[in-house]
Amino acid sequence: MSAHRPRSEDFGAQLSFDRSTAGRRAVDVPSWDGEQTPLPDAHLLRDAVRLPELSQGGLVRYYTALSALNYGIDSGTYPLGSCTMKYNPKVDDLVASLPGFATAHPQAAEEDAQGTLRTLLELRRGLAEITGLPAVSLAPAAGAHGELAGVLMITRALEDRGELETRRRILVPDSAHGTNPATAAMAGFTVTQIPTGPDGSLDRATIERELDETVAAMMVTVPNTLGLWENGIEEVADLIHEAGAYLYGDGANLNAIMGRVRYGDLGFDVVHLNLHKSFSTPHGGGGPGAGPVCCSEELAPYLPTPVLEEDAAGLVRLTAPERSIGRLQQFHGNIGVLIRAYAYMRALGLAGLRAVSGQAVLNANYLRVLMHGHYDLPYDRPVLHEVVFSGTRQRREYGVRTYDIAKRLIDHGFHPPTVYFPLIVEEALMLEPTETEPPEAIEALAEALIAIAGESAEDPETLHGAPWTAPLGRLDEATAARRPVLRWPDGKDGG
Amino acid sequence: MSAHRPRSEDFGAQLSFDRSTAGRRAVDVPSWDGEQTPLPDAHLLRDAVRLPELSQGGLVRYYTALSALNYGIDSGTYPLGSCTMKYNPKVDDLVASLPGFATAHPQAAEEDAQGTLRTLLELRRGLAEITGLPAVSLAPAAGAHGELAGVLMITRALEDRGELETRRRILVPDSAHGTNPATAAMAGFTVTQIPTGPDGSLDRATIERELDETVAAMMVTVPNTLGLWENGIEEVADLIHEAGAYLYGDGANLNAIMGRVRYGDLGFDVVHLNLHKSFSTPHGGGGPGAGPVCCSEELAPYLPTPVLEEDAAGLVRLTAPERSIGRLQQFHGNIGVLIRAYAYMRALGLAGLRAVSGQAVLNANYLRVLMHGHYDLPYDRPVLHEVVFSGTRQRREYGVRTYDIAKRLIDHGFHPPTVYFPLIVEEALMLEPTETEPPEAIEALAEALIAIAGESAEDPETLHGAPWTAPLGRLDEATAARRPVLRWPDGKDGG
Amino acid sequence: MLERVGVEDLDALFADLPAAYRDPSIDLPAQLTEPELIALLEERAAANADPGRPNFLGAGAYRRSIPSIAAHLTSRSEFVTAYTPYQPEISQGTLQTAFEYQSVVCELTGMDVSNTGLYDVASATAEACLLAARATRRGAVALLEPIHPGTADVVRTYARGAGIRVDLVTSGDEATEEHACLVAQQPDFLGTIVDLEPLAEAAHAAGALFVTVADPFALGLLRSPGDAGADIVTGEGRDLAGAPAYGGPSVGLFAARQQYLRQMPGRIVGRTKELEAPPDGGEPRTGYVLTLQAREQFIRRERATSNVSTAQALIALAFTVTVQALGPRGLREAAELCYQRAHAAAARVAALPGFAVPERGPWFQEFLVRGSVPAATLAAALAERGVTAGLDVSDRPEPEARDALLFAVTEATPDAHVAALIAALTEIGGAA
Amino acid sequence: MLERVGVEDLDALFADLPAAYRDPSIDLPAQLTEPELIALLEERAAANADPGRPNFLGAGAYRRSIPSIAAHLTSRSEFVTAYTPYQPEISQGTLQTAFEYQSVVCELTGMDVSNTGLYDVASATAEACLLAARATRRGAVALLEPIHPGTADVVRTYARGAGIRVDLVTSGDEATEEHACLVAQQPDFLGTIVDLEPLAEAAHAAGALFVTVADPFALGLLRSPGDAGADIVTGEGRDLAGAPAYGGPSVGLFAARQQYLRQMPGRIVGRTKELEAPPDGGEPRTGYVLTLQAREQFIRRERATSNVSTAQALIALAFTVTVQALGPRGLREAAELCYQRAHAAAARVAALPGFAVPERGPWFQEFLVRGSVPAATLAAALAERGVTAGLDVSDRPEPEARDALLFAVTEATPDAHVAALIAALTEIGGAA
Ligand SMILES: Cc1ncc(COP(=O)(O)O)c(C=O)c1O
Ligand SMILES: Cc1ncc(COP(=O)(O)O)c(C=O)c1O
Repeated sequence: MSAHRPRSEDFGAQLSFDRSTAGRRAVDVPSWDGEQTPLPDAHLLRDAVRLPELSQGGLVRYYTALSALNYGIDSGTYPLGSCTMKYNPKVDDLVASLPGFATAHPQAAEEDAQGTLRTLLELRRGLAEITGLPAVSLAPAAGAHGELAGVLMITRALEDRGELETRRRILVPDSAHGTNPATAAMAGFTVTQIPTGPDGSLDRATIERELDETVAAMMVTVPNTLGLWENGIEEVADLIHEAGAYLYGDGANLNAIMGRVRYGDLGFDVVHLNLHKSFSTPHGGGGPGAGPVCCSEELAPYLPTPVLEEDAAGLVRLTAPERSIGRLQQFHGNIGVLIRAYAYMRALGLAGLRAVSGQAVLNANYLRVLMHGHYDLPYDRPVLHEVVFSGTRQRREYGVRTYDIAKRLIDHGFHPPTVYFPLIVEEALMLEPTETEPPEAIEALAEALIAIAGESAEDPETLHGAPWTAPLGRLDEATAARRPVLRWPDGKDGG
Repeated sequence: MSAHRPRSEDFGAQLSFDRSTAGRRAVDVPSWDGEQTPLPDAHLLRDAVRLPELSQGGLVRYYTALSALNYGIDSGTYPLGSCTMKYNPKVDDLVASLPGFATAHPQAAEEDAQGTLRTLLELRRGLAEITGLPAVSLAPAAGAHGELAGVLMITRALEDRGELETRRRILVPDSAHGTNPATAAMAGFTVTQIPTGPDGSLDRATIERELDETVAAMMVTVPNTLGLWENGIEEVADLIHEAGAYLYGDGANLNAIMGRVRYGDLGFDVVHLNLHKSFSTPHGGGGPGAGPVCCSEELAPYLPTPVLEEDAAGLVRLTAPERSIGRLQQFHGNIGVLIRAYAYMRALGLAGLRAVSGQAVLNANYLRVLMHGHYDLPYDRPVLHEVVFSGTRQRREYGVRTYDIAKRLIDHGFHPPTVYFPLIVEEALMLEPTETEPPEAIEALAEALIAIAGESAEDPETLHGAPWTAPLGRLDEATAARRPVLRWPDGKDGG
Repeated sequence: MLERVGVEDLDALFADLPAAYRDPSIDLPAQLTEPELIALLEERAAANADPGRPNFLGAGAYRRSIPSIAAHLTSRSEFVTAYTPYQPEISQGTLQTAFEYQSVVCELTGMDVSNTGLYDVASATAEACLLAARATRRGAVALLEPIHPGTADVVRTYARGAGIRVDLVTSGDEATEEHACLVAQQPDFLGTIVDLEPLAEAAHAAGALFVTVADPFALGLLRSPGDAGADIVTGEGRDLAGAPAYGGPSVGLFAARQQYLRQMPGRIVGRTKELEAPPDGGEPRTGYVLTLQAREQFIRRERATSNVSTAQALIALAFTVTVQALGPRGLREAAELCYQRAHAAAARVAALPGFAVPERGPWFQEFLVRGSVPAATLAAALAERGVTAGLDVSDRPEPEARDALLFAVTEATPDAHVAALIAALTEIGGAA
Repeated sequence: MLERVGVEDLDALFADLPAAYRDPSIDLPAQLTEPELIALLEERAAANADPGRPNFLGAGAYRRSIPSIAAHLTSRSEFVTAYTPYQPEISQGTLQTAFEYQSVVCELTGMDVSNTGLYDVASATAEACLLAARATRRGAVALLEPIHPGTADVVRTYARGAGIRVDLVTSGDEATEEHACLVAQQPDFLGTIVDLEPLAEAAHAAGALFVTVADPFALGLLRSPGDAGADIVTGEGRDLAGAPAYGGPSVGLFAARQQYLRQMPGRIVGRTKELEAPPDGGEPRTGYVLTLQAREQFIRRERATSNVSTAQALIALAFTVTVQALGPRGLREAAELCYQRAHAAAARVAALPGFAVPERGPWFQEFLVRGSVPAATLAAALAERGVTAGLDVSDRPEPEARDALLFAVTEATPDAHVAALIAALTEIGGAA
C-alpha cells in the first residue's frame, strides 16, 4: 500500500509560522497620504511582531485543509451526551449577521439599537415563559457563566438576609457536571456531595440529613446527567425552602423538557440555560455560547447587569437591577448567539419546541432499546434526552475500556459519545442523539456500537489500536501534559 | 486493513432521491391566509413532481459530504493547462454579492442600476485599454460564447461588404482549442486547418497559400496553446488584411501577456477574453464565466447587444450597436462574474497586472527547467504562461500513457494537468502553474512528476492502477458512454 | 528562480514579443487595497435602486424565496474553486451534484434526458432550434407569440449564423413543413398559462419538433411539458438559484426526449462504476463521469453539436439545492402561494377606480394593468411615489397589452410592497 | 419507533414528570417559516442605527478593517458545527487553529503561555485577579484608573465571590503588600498610551503581580507588555474577529508567564505525536490535544482553577486569521494608519473655533473633545446632524475629561465620516 501513498506528510508539524516566507502578504493596508504625526517615544513602541507571512492563497489553503480534519454536526451523527449536538439551522447564522445587527456599537444609545434590544426582549420573555421564572438576564456568555451568576445572586440574597456568614455550604449531586462544584467554589462556598440513589434520583435521606442553617443552596440538574427525571424534585424544593436555602437549577438539559414542565413551577429559585445546546446555536468548536439566568421575583433584584425592560414609551432599555451582582462581561453578552437563539425559538413556536423535546426523548429511548443487552445499563429504565450505558462488562471480560470503544466508533463513522461522565457510572458511555438525528442514523449508531461490543470479544486489539481511519491515530496525551509544548516556536514556553 | 475500515460505503450509489423519506422537509412555505383564487383547469396542472424529501440537516450533510470529494484551487496546485487555475481572491465574491448588486432587476430602468452599469463601464474601459481594442461588449457568458460573437460580427461585416457569399472559409491552426473550429462551423463556415511549424508557430507558407478571396477570417490563439508566442503574428495580420479577411484572436491566454502587449496593436480585428481565467473569477466546477469580445472601430457596429455608453449627462446606458449581431443572452451577461473581474482589475492596477503576467511566465519557465530532461519537450524553448511536455518516451519505453501519469499525479496530491491537448503534441501534458503558485509548490509539482517518470520505469503497474488514494479509483467511462445512465431513477432514460 | 530560468529580470521573459509593440502605455485606474475596494463597491452598490424599494418588474426575472442553505452550500470553496470535472476521481462533488441537477430537470420538465445546463434560457432555446434544424434538416423555426423578446432575439442571433429563418407566429396552425420546430413559452411573455397539448399536436402534424420554454418554478404547479407532448424543454434556472443580480449569472435548462440525446449541446454526466474494487476491499463503487463527449467541441471540433465549453455549473448547483430543499410539497406550495398572492394583488388593483386588469386567460404570476393614462405616464407616476412599476408592454401587438404595464407579484413580494402599490395607484387613479 | 420503544404517543415518554405540573400553558409568539423569519429580522436589523451613519464611539469596541478571508474561513461548517475537541483524532482543525491562536497571543503580548481564550476581556481580567490572589495568597487587587468601567465592574463581580477587595488607584505607588496584583489598561480608558515599565516595577516592588489589559491591535505598534514587565496580559479579541455586533460574541485573551501555567483558567492546547506510526507506514505524526486538564472543572471540580467550560473558540479563530492575514508588516501598518488617521482627525477638530482636544499624553486612537457647551448637549447637537458622537465621559474624575466626549477614529473610519463630523462641529461651534 505505502507505494500507493507516495507522500505521507506530517501536516500538523507545519504551522502557519513554518509555512511563512518573508515578504509574502495575504492583504495590503492602505497607505496614509495625509500629514504625518510623529509616533510616540521609542520606549513606548515595539519592534515587529513575529507573525507568519503567507500569500492569501497560502493562508486560505492552510485553514481550509485544517477544517477538513474536523468532524462537526454537518459531518454526521454527534451523540456527545450532555452537549445536545443538534443540527443548526443555517438561517439563524444568516439573520444574526445582517448588517444592522452586526454593526451595532455596544456603547450606542438605546434609541440606536432598538432592533437588537427588541429582539433580546422577546427572547427574554420567551425564556421566562419556557422556564416559568419571571426574571431573566441574558448577560452570561455560557452555562458556567450563568451558574456563577446564579450562585452569586444567592450570595447577595443571603447577604441581605444577614445569613451569608452562616450559610457556607452548597449541596451538589455526585452526578453533577464539573462546572457546578467549580462554580460553588468560585463563589466561596464549600461543596457537600449528595449521592445518587439506585433509582437514579438523589438520595432523599442524605438531603434531609445535610439540610440545615449552614446550607446556602442546592444545585440540581433537571433532567439529571443520567438522562433521568429527578423524582420528587418538587418535594426537595419544599425541603430546601423550609431550610431557608435556595434551589439552583442547571438547565443545560432543557432540551428534554421544553414546553412540557417548567423549572419555576417545580420550585426552582434560579436556573441557567445553555442556548448553544437547547436552542441550537452552533458550538463553534468550543463557543461562543450563551447561558441566560432565569429566576424568581425574590431573586430578580440580584440579576446580573444588564437586564432588559420596556419603558412606558415602548422603548427597550438596558437597566441594572437595584441589588445586581454587577456585570459579567464588559458589554451586554454574546448578542450574536442570542439572536440565533431567538430565530430558533421563532421558527419553532410552542408546538415546535414540544415536538423537539418529544422527538429528542423518543430518539434517546429508541437508542436505549436498540442497544439494550449489548452494554450494561446501570439505571435500566426509560430515559429522557440521553442514555448512559456502561462498558464495565467489556472491560471486565475482554480488557476493552470505554475509551477504546469510543475511539473505535470513529472508524464506524460517528463522533463518540461523552465518556467517563457522569462519574457515578463506571466506564460511562453517555449518548444523546438529539431530535435532529433521523431513525436510520440512530439505528446505524446502535448497529455500530453493537458491532463494537462484538469486536471487543473477538478482536480487542483492533479496539485498542483504534481509530484506524481518522486523520490521525491515538495521540500521546501523557507526554503532552508532562512536557507541554503550547506555542510556536517550540520550547520558547520553556515547558 | 479492511478490518480497520468496518464500513466501506458506496456513497455515490445513494442520491438524494435514494435518501428520501416521505414527509421530511428542509424548509416550510408560508401558508396563504388571504382569499383563495380557484386554480386553473385541471388539464393545465400537474400531479406532484418526484423530488427527494430530506430534512434540512440531511440535505446539508449530503451536499457537504459531496463537496469534500472535490479538488479545487483552495485544495492545492491545479496546473490545468489553458484553464489558468489561479487563486480567487475572496473579496471579489464578497463585493459581487452586496445587496445593491444582488437585487438589481435586469429590466430596471438604467437610472436604477447606475452602480452596476458604472462598474461595468469601467471594466469595459479597462479591457479596451488592456487589449488595445476600442470597442467592447461584455455580453458573452464564456469564451466560446465570445468566439461565436466575434465570428458572427465578421459574418455581418462581410455581409455589408457583399462578400459573405464568397468568403466561406475560416483558417484555424491545428493547435487551436476545440471551441474555435466548432464556433466557425456554428457560424456556417468551413474550417481550413493550418499546421504548426517546428518552431511552434504557424506555418507561414501554408497561410500564404490558403489566403484568398474565399477566406473570411483566421482564428489565432495568442499566446498559442503550446504556451509560445506566435512569431510574426503582426505580419500575418497584414497578410490577412491584404487578403480582405479578418484576424480573430482567441484571448483565453491573456494571462501571459497582460500589460505587456496588446492585441489591437498587433493587428487583431476582434478578440475574446476569458475573465474566469485571466481575471480570476472562480471556475465554479464549470462556470459561470465571462467572455467579453473586444474589437476595432471597423467592427464596433456589429458588437452584440448590449454595449455600455456614457451619455452627455454622465448616465451609463445600455445600447444596441446599429448593425449589432443581436443579443447573446436574454439579459445583459453574467454580471456577477463581471463585477468580480472588475474588483480583480482594481485590486491590481497596471503594475499588478504586469506583475501577474511576469510571475505567471516565470513560474511556467521554472517548471520547464525543473522538469527538463525527464519528459520529452517537443518545442524546447522558453515558454510563456504554460509548458507542454510529452509522455511519448514513457509510453514507448514503459507502456505508460500520459493518462496514467495524470492519474498518478493525484496520488502525489496534485490536480493533473490538461492532457492530450493540444492535439499536435503526442501524449501531451499541458502544465500551467499560474502566478499564484509559490516556488515551493512548483518545485513539489516538478518533483512529483519526476518521481512519476521514475516510477514509470520501475513500477508501471502502480501507474496503470492509479489513483490509489483518491475518493474513487478509475471509473469505467466506456460503459458510461455505451449504456448511458443519465438521471435518477436509473433506466427511466431508456439508455 | 530568475537565475534558474536564466534571465535577469521578468521583462527578459518576454523577448519573443515584437519589440515595437512591447510594454505599451496602458491607462488603468489606480490599484486599491481590500478596504478601499470594499468601500468603492459598497458605494456603487448603493447607487443602484434601494433593495427595499417596492418593485413589480418580472418579464423574465422573478423574486423568489431562496432557502438559506442554497447560498450556504454553494459557497463551499470545494464547489466554487474547482473547474470542469475532467478528473472524475477527484471531482465527484461536481459530478454527482450535476447528476442530481439532470434528474431534477428531467422530473420538472417531463423529459428523458438533460444536460448539465447552458448559459441561459435564451441561448438554450437557440440551441434547441439548432438541434431541431439538424434533426429535421429544415431551414426555419417558428416562435409562438407572445414570447420573451430577449429569447426571440437570441434565437435570431444564433439562427443567422446557421442560415435558419425565424418566423414569429401567433397560432400553432402556422407551423408548416418548413419549420424545424414550434417554440412556445410557458407561461407566455404576458404571463398567460398556455395549453401546450394542442400546440404539440400542431407542431407534430407539421413534422416539426415542439419546444417549450418553461419557467421551472411554474412547473411546480403547471402540467409538465413532456406530458403535454414537448420534444425539448428549455428554461431559466437563475431565479431559483439566487438573487436576480441584474440578470446573471444565469443557467439555461435544456432537456429533451431520449432520441435527441446524441444531438444535445453541452456537457452530460453519466453514472458508472469503478474499474477495480477499492484497494482495501469491497465492491467497485459508484461514480459519475462526463460522458457522450463524442458530441463535444474538444473531440468533434467543427463537427460538434455545439461550441459550448464552460457553462454555469455553480448556478445549476444552487438551482438544484433550492428545488430539493423545497421538495415535492414545498415546490407545489410555493407555486400555489405565488399564484394566490399574485391574483389577490391583481384583484385589489382591478377594484381600484380608473384601473383595469385585462386578462388573456388563466395566468400565473404576471398580470397586465391599464390605467386612464398612457403606460409610460403611469410608470413615471408610480416611480415618483417610490414604486417601480411593471414593464411597459404597451408596444405589444396583443390588444390586452394596449396602454398596459406587466406587473409581477410572487410568493416573495412583501405585503408591504403590494400595499404601497395600491396606495400609490389610488392616489394616481384619483388624479388621472 | 414509538412501538419499539413501547409507548403510544410522545406524551407517554414524560410519565415521570409530576402530573400536576406537566404541560403547562406557555405563551410564545407564533411559529414562522424561513421567509417570514428573514423578513422579521431584516425589519429588526433596520430598526438599529443605519450602518452607514458616521459613528465615533469607541470606549472598548473599535471599527476595524477585517480581511474578507476571516469570515470566509470561519464560516466553514467544519469549524462552526464542531464542539470542544474532546476527540483529538477528528478535531485537529479546532485544535491546531487553537495552537495557532495561543502562539499569536503569546507573540503579541510577549507572554510565555496563553489559553485558548475566555469569554471577554473583562472576565479574563477578573480571572487574572483571581489567579493573582491564588498565587500571592493576598486578599485585594488594585485597578489603575482610568480603566474601562465595564472591566472594573466585572472584576468586582468575580472578586466579591472570592472575597477579594477591589481598590481603584490612580498611580502605581498605591500598590501595597495587600495587593495581589496591579491592573493597568493599555491604552487606558481615555485612550492614553501608558508607560508600563514603571508600573511593573511598582507592582513588583510591592510583591504584587502586574496585569496588563491590552488592546491587541494597539500591540501592533506599542511595546509588548511582557517586555515591559507584565506577568499576565488580558485583552479583547472581538474587534479583530469581526463586526462589533453590539458587543458580542467576544473573546478574552489571557496569557501569562510560564510560572503561572498550572494556575491558568480555561482550555489549553498542546502539541504531541501519535502513539503509533500510521497503519500505512511512516513516522508517528504530529497532533494537538487539550492538555493540562488537571486544572479544569470536569476533573478537579471544586478545586479547579476556574469553572469555565464552553468559551469563544470560533471568535478566537477569526481573530487568529485576521492577525495572520495582516502579518507582521500589515499589523504594524494598520496600527500606524489608525494612529495617523486618528491624530489627523483630532487636529482638524482642535483647529475648529470653540473646540478643544485636551491631551493627557501620547494617545493611540481615542481623543477627548470639549466644546463650549456641556458634553451631553454637544452629543445631542451632533446626533441631530446625523453624527453619533464619542462617549460622554464628562462624569470622569480626570480633569481633561471635564465636559468631554471620547472620540474614536481608526484605520477603518471612512474619510466621509470625519468630514461629516467636522462639518457638524463647525455648524455647532458657530451656534454655541
Ligand atoms: C449539565 C451541564 N451543566 C453545565 C454545563 C456548562 O455549560 P458551558 O459549557 O456552556 O459552560 C454543561 C456543558 O458543558 C453541562 O452539560
Ligand atoms: C484557448 C482556449 N480557447 C477557448 C476556450 C473556451 O472558453 P470557455 O470554456 O470559457 O468557453 C478555452 C477554455 O476552455 C481555451 O483554453
